[in-house]
Amino acid sequence: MTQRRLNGEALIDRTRLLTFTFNGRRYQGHPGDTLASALLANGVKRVARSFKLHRPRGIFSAGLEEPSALVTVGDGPYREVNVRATEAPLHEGLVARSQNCWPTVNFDAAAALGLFARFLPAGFYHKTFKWPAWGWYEGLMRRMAGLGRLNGIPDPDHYATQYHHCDVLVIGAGAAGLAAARAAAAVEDVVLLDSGDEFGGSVLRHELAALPRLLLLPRTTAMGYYDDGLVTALERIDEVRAPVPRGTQGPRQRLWKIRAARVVLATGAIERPLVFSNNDRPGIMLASAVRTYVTRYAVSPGTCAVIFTNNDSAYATAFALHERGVKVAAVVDLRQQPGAGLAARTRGAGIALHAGYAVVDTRGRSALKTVAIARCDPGVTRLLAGSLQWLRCDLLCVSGGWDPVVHLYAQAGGKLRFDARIAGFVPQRQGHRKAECIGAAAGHIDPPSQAPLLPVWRIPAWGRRDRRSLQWIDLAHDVTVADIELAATEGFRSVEHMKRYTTAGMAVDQGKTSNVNALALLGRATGREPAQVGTTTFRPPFHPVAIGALAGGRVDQRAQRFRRLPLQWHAEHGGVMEDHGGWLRPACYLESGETESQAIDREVRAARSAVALLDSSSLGKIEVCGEDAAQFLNRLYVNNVRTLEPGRLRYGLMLNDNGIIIDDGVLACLGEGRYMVNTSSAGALNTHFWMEEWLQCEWRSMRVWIAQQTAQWATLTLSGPKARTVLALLQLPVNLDGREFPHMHTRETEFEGTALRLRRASFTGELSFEIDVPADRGDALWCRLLELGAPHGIMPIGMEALDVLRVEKGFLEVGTDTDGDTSPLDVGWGVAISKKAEDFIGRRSLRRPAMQSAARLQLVGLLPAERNLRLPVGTHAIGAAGDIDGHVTSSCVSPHLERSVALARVRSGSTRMGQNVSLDIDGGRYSAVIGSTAFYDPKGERLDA
Amino acid sequence: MLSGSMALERCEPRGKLLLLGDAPAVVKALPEGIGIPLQPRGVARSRGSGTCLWLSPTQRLLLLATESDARLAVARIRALRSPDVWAFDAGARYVDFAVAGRDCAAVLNGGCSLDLREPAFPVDTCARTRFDQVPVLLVRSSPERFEILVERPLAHYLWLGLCRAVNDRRDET
Amino acid sequence: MQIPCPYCGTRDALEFTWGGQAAVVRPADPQSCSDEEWCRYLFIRSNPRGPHHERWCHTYGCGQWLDVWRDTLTHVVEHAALIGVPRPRSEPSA
Amino acid sequence: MGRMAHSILQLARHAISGHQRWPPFWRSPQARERYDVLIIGGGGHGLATAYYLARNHGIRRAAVIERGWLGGGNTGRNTAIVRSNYLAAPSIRFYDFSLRQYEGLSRELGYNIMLSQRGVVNLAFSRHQLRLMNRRVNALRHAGVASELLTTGQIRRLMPLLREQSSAGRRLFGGFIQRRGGVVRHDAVAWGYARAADALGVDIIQDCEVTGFQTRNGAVTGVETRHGLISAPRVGIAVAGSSSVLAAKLGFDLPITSMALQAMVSEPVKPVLDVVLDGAVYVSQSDRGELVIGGGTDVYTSYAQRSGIQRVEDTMATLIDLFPAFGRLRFMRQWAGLVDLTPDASPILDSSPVNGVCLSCGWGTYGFKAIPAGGVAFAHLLATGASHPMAQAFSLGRFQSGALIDEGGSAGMDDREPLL
Repeated sequence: MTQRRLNGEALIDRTRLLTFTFNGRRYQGHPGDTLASALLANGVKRVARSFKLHRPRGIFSAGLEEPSALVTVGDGPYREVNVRATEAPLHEGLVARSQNCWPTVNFDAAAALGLFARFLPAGFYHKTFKWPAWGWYEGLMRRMAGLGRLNGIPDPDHYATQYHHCDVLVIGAGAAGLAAARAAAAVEDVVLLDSGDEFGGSVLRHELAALPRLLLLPRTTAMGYYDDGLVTALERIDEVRAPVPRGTQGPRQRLWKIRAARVVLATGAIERPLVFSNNDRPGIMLASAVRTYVTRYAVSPGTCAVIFTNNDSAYATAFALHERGVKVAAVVDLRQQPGAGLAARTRGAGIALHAGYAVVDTRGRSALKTVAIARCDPGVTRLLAGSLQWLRCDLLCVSGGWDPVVHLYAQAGGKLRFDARIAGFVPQRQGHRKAECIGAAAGHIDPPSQAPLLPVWRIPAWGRRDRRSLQWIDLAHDVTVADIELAATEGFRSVEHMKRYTTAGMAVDQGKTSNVNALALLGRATGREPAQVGTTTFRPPFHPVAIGALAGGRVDQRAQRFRRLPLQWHAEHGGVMEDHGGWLRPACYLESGETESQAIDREVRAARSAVALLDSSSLGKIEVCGEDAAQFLNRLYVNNVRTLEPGRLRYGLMLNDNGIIIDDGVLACLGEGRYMVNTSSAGALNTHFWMEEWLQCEWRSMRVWIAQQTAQWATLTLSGPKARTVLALLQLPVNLDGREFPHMHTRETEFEGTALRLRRASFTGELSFEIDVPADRGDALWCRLLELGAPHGIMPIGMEALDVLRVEKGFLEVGTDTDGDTSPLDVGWGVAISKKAEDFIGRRSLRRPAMQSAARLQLVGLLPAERNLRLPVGTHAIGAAGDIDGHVTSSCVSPHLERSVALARVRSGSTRMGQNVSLDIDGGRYSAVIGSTAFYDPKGERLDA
Repeated sequence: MLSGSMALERCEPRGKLLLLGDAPAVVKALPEGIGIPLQPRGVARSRGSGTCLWLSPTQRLLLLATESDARLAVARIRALRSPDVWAFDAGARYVDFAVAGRDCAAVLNGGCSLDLREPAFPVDTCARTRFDQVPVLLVRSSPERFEILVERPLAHYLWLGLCRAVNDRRDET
Repeated sequence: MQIPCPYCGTRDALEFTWGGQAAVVRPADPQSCSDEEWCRYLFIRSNPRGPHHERWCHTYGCGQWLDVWRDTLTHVVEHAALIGVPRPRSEPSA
Repeated sequence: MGRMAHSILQLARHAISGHQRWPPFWRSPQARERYDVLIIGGGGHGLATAYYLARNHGIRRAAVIERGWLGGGNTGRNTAIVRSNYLAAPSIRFYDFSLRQYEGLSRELGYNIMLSQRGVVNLAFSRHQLRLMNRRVNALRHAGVASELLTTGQIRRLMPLLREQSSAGRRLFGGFIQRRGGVVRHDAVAWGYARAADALGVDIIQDCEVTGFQTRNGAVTGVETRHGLISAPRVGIAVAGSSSVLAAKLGFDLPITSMALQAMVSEPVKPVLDVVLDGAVYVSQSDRGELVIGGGTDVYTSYAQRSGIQRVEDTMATLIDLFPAFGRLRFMRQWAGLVDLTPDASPILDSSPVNGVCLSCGWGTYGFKAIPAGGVAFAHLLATGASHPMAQAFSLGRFQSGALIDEGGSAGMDDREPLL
């Protein structure tokens, strides 16, 4: 394999060799190489196949704008697809291969598509594949599409996120950026980031590193400009080393979120290619890219070069090649008059200069072999007959001018204007403080041209044959001049329409080298100037970002933010921890060899026959205090709170102003102007938020203070006939006798020197004590109770057992037996409400006709005819007319009633007691009787005990 | 845990007292010698008798040496029976972490969007904000040390996040 | 997006919770107002394209509800104040 | 509709002639002085309405006026998912009618909208969610819409790369699928309807912003535009997120809030996801190979069709928690649509307080899947003045009567952030 490494200085370390493989073959390169430069150094021309037609493609650029050379890099879990060979730094053992081709990049079966290219214009699939249905063809299409193949293995690397504040953020460390950063760093905090890591070379970089107020971010690419000047940038930390096992290293990449008072965009410009027939062969490259390979990597991408340009900048490439001893066959300049000095210097170097000529065609099946040039008129509208000649060359360096990188400027809301000087879009105004473009990004391309650039969007084809379908605009998506013109013909005049119809600029490179050519040609086809056509929206990110980098640290154990109970005990004792309203709580405790349903059944029986211990710590605990506390709560809850005496509890329903139940809980009056509100676990945060909103925004004169104390307390619930017996063993200074301390009362006391609160409230239907102690004492008390209760058959129970117990008892659960359409009238609260004099949130809404309708779904109990048939929650009741008659909201097979029971919302259910409903379970019909929800201990003797 | 120049630790439990009420009333209710911050984000350090943090116009958090101190203070203020000052024991509500070292601000910026440069966030400033998805209370106790108070149910989640933030800076040190 | 909290200073919007249009007046006596008036209070909103007067809560900060004047097209926050504190004259009025 | 039918033969014929003689999809007519019906908004809904006005009601003196370029709003900014797996009976009926129209649309319009019925899957991460799904499946089955509960094993086979249990404690309990659900090439829907409406004589006028309305004693008489006054006795407004802006010009407010709905795509890869995932995160893989990801809405009023970074981070964190193998795949482009949300997340298809003006709005995040049904129903409303039978629940009056349609399923209040 030919070595194309040149002599002369370069930014690679020639003293060291790195071995890598591409498509299974071993090659060598040097530290400092990219995969692209190393491949070129080894004479590898064909590296990829195009997206749609699978045409052979080579390396086109030397940077992140690369449209063609996308490869798969790495193996096993580290495999990364669609990597731009021009961006991938070479490291020892690097493994890369071509993608989107079969069996090999050199012989790709799918390339046969090329034969049908003319039948596959933009949007062809919309005009075909309708019979019998798209689905018949889609599978094939899907397999053809896509580029790389994911390995399907979880990403072993991790990613960091970093906020940063500074006075000035400078993006791009070219000459302009360096100058701006150095000047500012004298007096302000400055960040200077660049996609590379030179920072003007080792000397200057040393100097910069010494500046205390300057932070250098190498290998960092700015991604997006968001509201209020938040700039995101991706730092590629590990790309210079071979992959290493997870955890043994720092993060692979870091997503920076930088807030700067001033953002300076020194993002430079990207060279634009020229559009001519067969302009996509391997060996055809951007002139500036060739210059980079020669001067930076000491690589010549070819042995004999032709330069094709419409501006002065490409001459530098001719001279660079010439100086390093690479043959330059000719410079072909579309302009009749190139810059005088340049013309002389070119001829002086013995390079043929064809001014007023154009490259009109190329040949070379696997890679470029010859180019055809022809004389053109000054406007390059036609070619002069008889002027055609073929030049042998294996490298064609093209330059159509430069497009400033204005993506972030545009994202910042900056407006663009078309600058005829460079035939590209530049920032409309300077001194945009939020995001100011300087240097090439502002359209100041240097060295300034001696002779002006000649804007030519498309070179006429030689001969009569129509070649527009071989004149490539977007190499990444195989979009041709023909496609653009087809879009125009079919009426897609808007640049956004053209983009969507032809998919130009929608590939992984986001059209960095093709957008301006595409919109200018659309303009030509629709009789408009580029300025009138305008650009498409510059959407973030500027350059694609690994999804993992955006997820940052929110992976694995930190993927979800669950709240944890203060007790660690559960998980260590068979507790099956599950998400309950954002808290991880035990569903049940599995004993060896037990199924979940057996465990749940065991726990339920314990609660009914002996005593159960439940961790209710997630129960909301909100303290509401102040002179107006009672009035405040009275407005927020359906219930009458004014009549609640100290030491007493009352169940409460809370509505939104639309009359819908949003939470329930137990209100405790702890003393004069002192209330404790126990909300549902899921409702603790919302209810507190809700209270503050009303207090701060609506009732600002009220003297009320609210403290969210949920996290301060652990709540342990003793429930069951023996609850009192076990609690008594704690020997609290409280008389637990049922007459002294009845149901729905509360007491405050002390236990072992810390505060302790008792509530006689029950969600199980059994005699229950809710015990609050400071959260850090929860574990100790829990273990103590288990110990004391052991002789009495105490048993920890989980949420599923609790669910069975409360369903047996017919207690509703907000969000389960109610939904976004349930009012208190629908759950039997009409009478209670009518007794309350004052207004409360949501009351007015209950008077609206739809809320009063007799046909609403109302909560009732159901007793299935088949005693052991557990009704699946969500089962529907079907009316005589086949209409929906309601649905089951909660259900269980009650161990104590030894039959199936359920809660359901049934159409006008409250008026249908004793009637049957017909239930539909997977098409089968079952009958059940409507009844009260209180299946178990309807008189409440057990909890009043 | 330790990493490079960074130290991340869980602090010893201490007494915490949540004070609700307008500043003048609260000052009146507190014993002599205990000052409270009047300015937003302020921290008031009283000789011997702990530190008081500004949480909101009507909320302050008093940090005391021991939990019994806090309980006594609660009892004392309750005894005043003032309808305008309310005190609650918050000793078990929060868990305290501390991150110390040259990069402590940068570590916190691994999950917190605040400008923690010293001019913007000097010593004896506190702020309620968020670290990733977690509400936290930051206190800068010295140029190279922050205390982070978090509610107990999310303390574990936050700890994982802080460890991560420290680790993520290994390539820096 | 950032919001200048009068207590905590300028903070990232992700510390705040949006509360909808500000100064929606709840009828003094809901029971005496018509379904139409009640509907207007509950649901009808101005939803302007441009300057908007909204209510935001600094949930992750001081927990205070604020009056915020924000442009819904540019997301630029022109002013934020405590609920009920009138907006300075100098500000362009929303 | 001779020139309507695109076909492979036609494609071949044009290939010979180098694709230079394809007819334009639509004319670019000058606005006439008056129309029988004027539709504001050249998105999917407006264009479909125009098509059905002409096809179902023979009203061809109609025009669609569009501020920008047609299909440039939410029609071109959504995640292109079509499904009818709703909960409330009126919604199921309406959206399933829509899906059935989609199933025949390619042939009806003679234009392949690339409907891919690969199945829409919802996942349950708690027993509670799974129970709610069973209610939904039964509601659907009762309405004659096929859908099934899925076991974790079935889900594993449908999505091999899905991680069922995270070390954080998230656990998969099951899910359900509507197999007829899927995705459509979104732009093609707008283009197909526009082409068909144009062929029936409807004028489609782009770059024509509405500046005001002309009314006489409470009735609309015309619309003022950048191109001058256009008279019409009946005006249909189908402008999604901009509904309130036009309503304000007519002197009334709506129960609508406009918000930015985020979406993003990844780089293209070979097939890795063969169904549409809905729920924790909205994701499907396009025929080009890109993952198309729905990012949820930013919860505040916004008319900026611009997206923040926070949403993207949240969405991607959820995505790779479910699919850790996507971690090294790159996200390529993000954008935002402008959605018009009502308090009950259900649309408004009704006449307005101004005589002659009808509203099709409040589509929120469901607009795209509703296009065909929305078009049929809105055309019916504009043509007959009466609301279409399947759209009667979507009246403006429901906000007064309280007959809201609970699609949110939420208990009235969205999840708030915690206060420390």
